[in-house]
Amino acid sequence: MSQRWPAVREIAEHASLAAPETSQAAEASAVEPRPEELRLIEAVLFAAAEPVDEKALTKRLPPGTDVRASLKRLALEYAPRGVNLVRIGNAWAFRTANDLAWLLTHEAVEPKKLSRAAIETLAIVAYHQPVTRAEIEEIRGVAVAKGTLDVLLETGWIRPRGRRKAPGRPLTFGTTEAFLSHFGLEQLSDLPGLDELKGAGLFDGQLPASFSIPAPSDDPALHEDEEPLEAPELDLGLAPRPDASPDACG
Amino acid sequence: MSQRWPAVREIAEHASLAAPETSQAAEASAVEPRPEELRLIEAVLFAAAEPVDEKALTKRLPPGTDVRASLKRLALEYAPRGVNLVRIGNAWAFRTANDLAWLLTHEAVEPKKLSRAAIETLAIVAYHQPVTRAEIEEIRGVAVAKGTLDVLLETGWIRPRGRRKAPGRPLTFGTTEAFLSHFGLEQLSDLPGLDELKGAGLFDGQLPASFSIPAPSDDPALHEDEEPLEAPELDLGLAPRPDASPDACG
Amino acid sequence: MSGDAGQFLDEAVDRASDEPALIVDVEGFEGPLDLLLTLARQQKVDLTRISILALADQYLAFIEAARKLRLELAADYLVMAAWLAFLKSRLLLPEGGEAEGMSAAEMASALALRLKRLEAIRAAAGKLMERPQLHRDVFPRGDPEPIAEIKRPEWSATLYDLLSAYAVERQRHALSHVRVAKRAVWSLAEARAALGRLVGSASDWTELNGFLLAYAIEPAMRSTVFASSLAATLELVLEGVLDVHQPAPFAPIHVRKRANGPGPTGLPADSERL
Repeated sequence: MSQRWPAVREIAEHASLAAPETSQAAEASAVEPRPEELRLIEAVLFAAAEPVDEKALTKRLPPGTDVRASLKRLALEYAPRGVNLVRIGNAWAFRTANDLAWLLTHEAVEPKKLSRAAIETLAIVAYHQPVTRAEIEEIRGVAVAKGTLDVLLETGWIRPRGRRKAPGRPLTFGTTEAFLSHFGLEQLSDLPGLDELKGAGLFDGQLPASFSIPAPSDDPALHEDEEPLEAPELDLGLAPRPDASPDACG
Repeated sequence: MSQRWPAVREIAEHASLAAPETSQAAEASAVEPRPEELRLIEAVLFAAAEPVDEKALTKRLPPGTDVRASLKRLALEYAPRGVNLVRIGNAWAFRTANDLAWLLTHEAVEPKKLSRAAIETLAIVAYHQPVTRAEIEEIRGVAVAKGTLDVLLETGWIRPRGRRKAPGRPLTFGTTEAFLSHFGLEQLSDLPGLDELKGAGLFDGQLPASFSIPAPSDDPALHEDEEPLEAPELDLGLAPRPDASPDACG
Repeated sequence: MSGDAGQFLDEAVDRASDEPALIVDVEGFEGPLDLLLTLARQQKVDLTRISILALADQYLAFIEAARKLRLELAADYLVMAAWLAFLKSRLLLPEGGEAEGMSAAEMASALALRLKRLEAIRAAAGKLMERPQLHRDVFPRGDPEPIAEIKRPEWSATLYDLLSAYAVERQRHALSHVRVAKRAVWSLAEARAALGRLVGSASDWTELNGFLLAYAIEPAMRSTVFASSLAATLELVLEGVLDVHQPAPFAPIHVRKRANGPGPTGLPADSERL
């Protein structure tokens, strides 16, 4: 036993050797010296791979240690710190403070490319807004997958802006400020018109005479054939940015 | 940014919510409240499995935090405790106090037994770095078995750091952060017995002029007589840590 | 000489007495320098004041003894023996006036320095290994809390992507919308409903074309109406609503309501009539 539990004096010598600053620090912060068992419990709980229960802790500490009282004192000491001593069932462990979870996350930016369908849908929303899903489908000639709209909502570049006054009252979509800033547009009317697109060689000229593209506008004011989104139905579980959608009701 | 760093007030609220005892404890022990950044640093260092370097720490903390000063204060606070904050090169980590090994036999892992040749070779690399294999052999007066270097590279304590600008362009070896961490050294100049070795002027003798090293240095910057490892030859299949070697090419 | 050698060999053996394998294995020494250092320690004086001459004698005697015992000696040991024999002869000769190379005294002190250096690094190695070591004496956090990785997607697309996607999309449909005039096609469902309505009014064989022509006013629609109706007719036959009859290839097709058939399904007009 005596081998396992170095005499208190010995421990104290070790401690002061290891940390010459100790004495001043201790004097400054507390009148009575900090009991050695607190150091021991700190070390055991820190090094343990899992929470240690009181029985196991008692076994590892010098006989006669009031483990329960020491744990309570330690818990109190650590409560204001970034690391807390917490009780988990009958066992104890150090854990980083709950309110600091944000600090222990690493936000990695993951660059992602939009799918072709998403870009096409986005372009149609941009030029034809306010536009419903059915109208997008009519222009594209294929169904718009739900995932495509979800992704676009996630980018924060489109938003539901109202409802069409039509059977089923479908949502109308429009672009956001984030859309303008991502694509370097000062205003939506900076999107090139038909002549400019032709000039850029994006249309090959075999267009019917009646072909036109709309002059896009993202004026948040609802159109005549739109009505506002109702507050409860706003919660689509889709809107990515809490700050993006509220404007829609404004 | 504002999203990432909750307002100080918010943190304070969280903290007092999480630990209602805080206020009394804080009042009792200190006049001025403990700065929030100490909590943050505690949490990050406690959570980490490996030492965290000051740069990485600075990135995780609110801009403007004096990380160095906070670390010093924390180290002082923890010095009398069972868990100490120690500096390892440019990194910091919590470790159980040196004098408590007897308490933690439970956690101890049987260390890999190094041969006498490996221990001596490690010491020569540590005290004489950067050092080539030929120079190690000259000091020991005997050939260094390839297995000896392999064993040391496997521990992650030494690494090839460059090539000596000399015929044959031999590899130069140096120690790693893991070496400092394993032996609890703050920096290489804390190597035990270094003064005796230096004082005795033992590094001159018959060694080439380039080998007369005033002080060992694990500064990853190459010495005048070193040149970088080439990328292809870097892949020795020996280097234990992928993050240790690239510095060598810096 | 040989007596000396035996004594030193014995001492060398004593040194390794806890490692029996080393008794006959001179390789138990970490090379000739290690052997020299071991022998030098027996002089129990500062290495810088050691008698290199005496040391050379001891080394040579050790090697001699080892050879008598027929121990295999590594070349390193023999090279050192040769060098020491040379040094010894130089040391024993009166210092001449030869200025070439190192003097015997310089060679001797260089050797002493090498021994001292080896001893010093060994002492340092010992101190290093006595330091508290991680996972043996000091411990890191046993249960680290991993940093949670939160991946935030950052979407990217260029204005060019956007505009070209729009142009391609619009162009594709601009052309298809214009060129493909909507064809008037009688769907199967339409034909079937029409047939059901018509057949319900006749119970004897009726020429199919008669019904169809009555229905299909526009001549342009005749072929599509005919095709759809025929298909619908066959389906109704399959369901047991109609009988169909064609006397000869390309002859007019006659249909009639089956005598006790269920009647065309889903057509309220018919069920009323039944």
